[in-house]
Amino acid sequence: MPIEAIVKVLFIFAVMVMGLAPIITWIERKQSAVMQDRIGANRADLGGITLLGLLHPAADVIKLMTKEDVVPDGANRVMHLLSPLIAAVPAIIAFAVIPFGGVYQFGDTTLNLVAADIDWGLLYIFAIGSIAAYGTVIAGWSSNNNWSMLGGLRASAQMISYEVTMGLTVVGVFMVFQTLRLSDMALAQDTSFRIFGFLELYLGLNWGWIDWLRLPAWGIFYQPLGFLMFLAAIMAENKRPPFDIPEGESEIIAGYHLEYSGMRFGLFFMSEFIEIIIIAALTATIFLGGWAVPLLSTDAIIGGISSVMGVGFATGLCVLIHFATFMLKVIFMIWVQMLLRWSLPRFRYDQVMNLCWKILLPLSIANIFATGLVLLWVKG
Amino acid sequence: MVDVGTESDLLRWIPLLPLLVAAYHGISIGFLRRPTPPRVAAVVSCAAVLLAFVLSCIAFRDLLALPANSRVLVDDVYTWIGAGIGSSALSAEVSFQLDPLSAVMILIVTFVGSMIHIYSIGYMEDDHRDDKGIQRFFCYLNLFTFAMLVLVLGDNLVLMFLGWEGVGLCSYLLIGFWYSDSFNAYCGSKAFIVNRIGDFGFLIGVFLLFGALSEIGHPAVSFAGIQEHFDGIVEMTIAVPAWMPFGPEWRLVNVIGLCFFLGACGKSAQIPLYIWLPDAMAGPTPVSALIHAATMVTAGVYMVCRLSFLYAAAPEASAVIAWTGAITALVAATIAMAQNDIKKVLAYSTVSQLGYMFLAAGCGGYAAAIFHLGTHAFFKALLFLGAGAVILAMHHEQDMQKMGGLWRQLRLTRWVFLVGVCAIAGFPPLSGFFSKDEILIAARASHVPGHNWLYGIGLATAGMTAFYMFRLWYLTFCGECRAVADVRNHIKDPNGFVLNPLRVLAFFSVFAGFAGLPQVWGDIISIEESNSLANFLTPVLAVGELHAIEHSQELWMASWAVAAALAGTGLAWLSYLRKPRIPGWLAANLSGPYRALFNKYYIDELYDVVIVRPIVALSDRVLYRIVDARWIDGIGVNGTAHGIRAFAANGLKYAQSGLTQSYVFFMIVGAVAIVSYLLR
Amino acid sequence: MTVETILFYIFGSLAVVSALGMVLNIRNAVASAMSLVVTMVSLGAIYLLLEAYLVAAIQIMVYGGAIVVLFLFVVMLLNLSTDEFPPGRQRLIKLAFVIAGVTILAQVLIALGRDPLLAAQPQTVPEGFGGYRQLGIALYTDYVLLVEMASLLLLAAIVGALILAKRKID
Amino acid sequence: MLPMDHVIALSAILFTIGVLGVATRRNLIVMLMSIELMLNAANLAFVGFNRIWSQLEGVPAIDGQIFVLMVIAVAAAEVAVGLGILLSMFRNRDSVNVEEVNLLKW
Repeated sequence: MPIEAIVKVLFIFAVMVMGLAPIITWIERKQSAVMQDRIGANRADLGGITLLGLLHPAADVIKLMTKEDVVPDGANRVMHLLSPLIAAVPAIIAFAVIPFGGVYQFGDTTLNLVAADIDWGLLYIFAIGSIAAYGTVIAGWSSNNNWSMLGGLRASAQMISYEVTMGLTVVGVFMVFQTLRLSDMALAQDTSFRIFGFLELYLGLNWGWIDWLRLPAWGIFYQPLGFLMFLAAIMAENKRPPFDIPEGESEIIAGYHLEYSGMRFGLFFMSEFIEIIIIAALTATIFLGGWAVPLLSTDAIIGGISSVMGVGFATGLCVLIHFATFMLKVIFMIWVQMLLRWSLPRFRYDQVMNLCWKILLPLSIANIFATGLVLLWVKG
Repeated sequence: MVDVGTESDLLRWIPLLPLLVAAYHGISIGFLRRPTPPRVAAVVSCAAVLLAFVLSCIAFRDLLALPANSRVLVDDVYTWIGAGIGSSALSAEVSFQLDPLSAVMILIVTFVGSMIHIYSIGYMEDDHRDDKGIQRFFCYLNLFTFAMLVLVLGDNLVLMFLGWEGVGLCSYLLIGFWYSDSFNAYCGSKAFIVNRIGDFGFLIGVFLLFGALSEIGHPAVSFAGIQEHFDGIVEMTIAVPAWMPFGPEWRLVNVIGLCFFLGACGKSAQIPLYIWLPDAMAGPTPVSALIHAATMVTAGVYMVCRLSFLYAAAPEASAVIAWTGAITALVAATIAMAQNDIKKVLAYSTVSQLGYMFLAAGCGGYAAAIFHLGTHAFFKALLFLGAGAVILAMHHEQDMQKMGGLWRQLRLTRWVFLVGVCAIAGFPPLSGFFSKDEILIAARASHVPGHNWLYGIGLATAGMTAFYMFRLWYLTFCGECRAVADVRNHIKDPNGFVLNPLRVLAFFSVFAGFAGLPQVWGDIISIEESNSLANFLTPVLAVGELHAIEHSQELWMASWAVAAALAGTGLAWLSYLRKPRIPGWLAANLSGPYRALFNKYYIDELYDVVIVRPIVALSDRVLYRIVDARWIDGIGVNGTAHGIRAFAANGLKYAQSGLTQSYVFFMIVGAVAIVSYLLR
Repeated sequence: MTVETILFYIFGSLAVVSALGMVLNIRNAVASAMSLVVTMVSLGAIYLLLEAYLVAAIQIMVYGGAIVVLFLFVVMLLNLSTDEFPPGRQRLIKLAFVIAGVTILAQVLIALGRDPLLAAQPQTVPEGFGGYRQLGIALYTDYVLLVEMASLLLLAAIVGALILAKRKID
Repeated sequence: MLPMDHVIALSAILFTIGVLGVATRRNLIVMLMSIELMLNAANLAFVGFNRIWSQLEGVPAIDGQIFVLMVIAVAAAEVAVGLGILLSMFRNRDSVNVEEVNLLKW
């Protein structure tokens, strides 16, 4: 059904790329302002209306659009023009596998809120992300500028390293949920488990309150260590502070996009923010239960509402609720990233590499083994 | 498969225990290089063999519990060699089989073995030739026990051959135990090589038997399987060149039997391969007692009895065996009369007694052979150990000319030694009397051509046996002590480790005979089924058809034997105690025969000239200097190397241009060639 | 002429063109690397069309994401923008190479034309043909030895690369 | 449904291009890349044949893809070592021209 697919794609573009990304720029400014005890962006106004500075993204876009697009001498023109696209496109198409909601039945028509509900969704995202590396590398090389070159080198090293780790950190989640399909992961987290269930399982105690102390069956509760490591790795993959050594203003001016201006710089800029959203959506889906409402499963919601109104209406409402939940979680994760970005200073290059190879990699492998042991123990 | 018998997992432990201990010794002195304290090592070994003896007793009890006609215990451990398919499939199991025959054997082996182990503790005590000597010694002893037990327990020819080779190896190791003395090493290798000749015959026999059986579609190496399908190959013949005697066709069973008997000759020191046994006395005395008197040398007899069904079907081969045995007995006895080394005398007497056993086996008296085997094991072990005690007392002096008059000092040894001498000489009612009697009767009663001659030879040998044994005893214990003074002053009985086994063995040398009390005597003292050993062995041993011999005749023959023994004894008494000048006078006047005897008929020299020297010359001059050095090394190895070097140095090197892409080019060319060949 | 077929021809020609670009571009190593990336990615797409999903993902992740980036890294590290080697003296050899290569190609193509097996194609593939579950199970049951060997090989490669690339072993 | 013979043909073409690259280029890096290209051509053939014979006598077969994974692993190792060699060579000779590495000869 191409129509449905087109609708989904348009939706993604409208909401995620065109809608959310600019807002994030505003969020970032505001948050930095709050954290630095400033007022923050509020000057752009349209006839006195500032909307708390919400007009700034628009102003930015206009500025970037109208700037001159400079290609330095001796640069490899084709590459130079190509690389921002290489950087931005993967970030955007990664949304294809993110489930914004579950699968719903309206009469005989089913609604699946995933653009491409493929069985190997997470692999797809990793593959796409690995392609994204070229954007920065090529940008750094093609600008014919030593600082850019250094930035590109750093970017390539950092991204290769952290891809490995990022892949390994989520293996634990695969093992828990037994799938790579993101929608299945979200569905699997649409339940809850009893915190003290083990008392009954292994000690045979069945006290009443055991059934009432519950946690949502989220990845973060199964894989807390995995969550932290994955967050670290994927943020490093995004090259934002505190992992922004490829840009490293204080060392190599602006790194790989030193020689870019206008909308091409804007593309790098946007790609970073889109990647923030992707990261948020991904972590929300894998670790925070995706669209699932905590402790309130889909059947409960639909059942509860349909007891008052019709099933169709209930399902529609459920879709909205789920989507809202998902967006809430995404926003929350975005906020967390902002928090980190404005709290932590930039790591040194060797520190980043050590973090990757000497801490995250061994820890993630240990995590895999521990998970395997626990699974064997629990599932027999 | 014929009825496999009753399963019993006990059997495997009987050989395994000594093996484990041997392995422990080997590891601790070979790999860890940390020898165990001698006393500990000795005790461990003795414990292993004693335990094996206990297990054997238990297994024996289990065997007796079974009905008489199906007394077989088997323990199938695993398939050792599996090869081939269909009508020529060889499947050699490592599986042990305890039937009456092997039961008797393992009882003897483990019992005498443990006695001798204990004895060795005392005997090897003062052996300080190297630090880990004692442990090495016991390692070999246990290994030997293991091999011997495998030999007798193995239920197929291949496993038997394993034990056969194993005992050969251990005998080699133990003869050359004091290898620092090159003569001992020489004796060891001599024993080994002579045994190899016999083993060759054994192997050929196995091959022939297996080939014949697979020809009739029943390939088998296990005794049960062979016996089951044996009738199929009895009538087979093989063609031989017409000029050969009894040509142009020989019965296969005869050939097989002779091949096996060649093996037996090697192992059991029969003419023509007996020459290694006297030299084997170079080993420590307990070794001579265990290996070269009691157990290993009887392996041939055991094998002939084990294959008795085959020999019963091969009268010609049996005749050869009987005559060889008889002649060996006579020759060895005559040589023994003129030897001065106490162990040499015993060695030749062993050869002669083995000849007796083969005489019995050849005449179809397999039970008698086994009977004599058992009794001989006891009294010959006793004699050797006694000799060992004497040697200890004489500070490793073996020449009887330098002994004498030990009667006063060796207060226990003298008695046990006397018992042994009487037993071997065959005085009633000691064990040797009955067994030797059985053999003589079997010889008399058999259908072997010239069986009366065989009987006569046996009788004469009995007399000579008595003579040289008493000669030995007189020379050792009576008369004046001819030792040097300082030796003479510290002659005394050795310690308990040495003496107690002597006591036990003496006891058995006296009474073992009653295990196989011939029915004649049984009737006299009115015992039904008195010959329990023979009855026990009947199910496994074939019976050659014999003349009927009524009891009065048997009694007469027995008395003749006693008379011969008495005559020999008297002669010995006369010439070595009463008139000590006689031997010297004889040696002086009949110097020719005497020197012939003294020098063992110059057999060794003969072999040296006829066989050894030519072979050595051939190997040295032709095989080594020409074939090996010139052709194989010169042309084959170095020639190839030089040729390739020249070729590479002058032509091939230019292929290595150092340009990567030229290599790539040649690769591509090769790929193109291959692909175009494949896609042609 | 289904959509898949059209896509296949598009990606196939893309792969061929970019491969040729990689080989023939003698001025610019980075450009060669980039065209290699294009080849890899289009091959990954072709794997997708062949329904070998895991292989496709791995292809893009490892080749696209790691190997070629490594090439780029080295090229940039050595800063070999162009390679001005002295003009080769072996025009003839190169000609021979081309001939040989084309011969192989021709042979293979002829063989393909002859091969009846290729004509008979299964219209459908078995359940989970390229899925990660089946491959993973196969890898860790039937081919576990292979996996172990590969891991040993990679370990050796890591150590070797380290030894080779370090200036001095300290 | 793809034309399988064309898939195999594609892999053959890519392989040939890779061979020519190894044979004609003197830049060691590009030679390594060409080797990668050849490996990829082989992989494509693997997958293609596996696709063709995926239902050989009924049993679903995925061995070809297994081999592809192995080939990729080997390729990764090969690149790591190859580039390490290349680095040290560049350090010693200040060039990546294979024709300058010709000491190992008669």
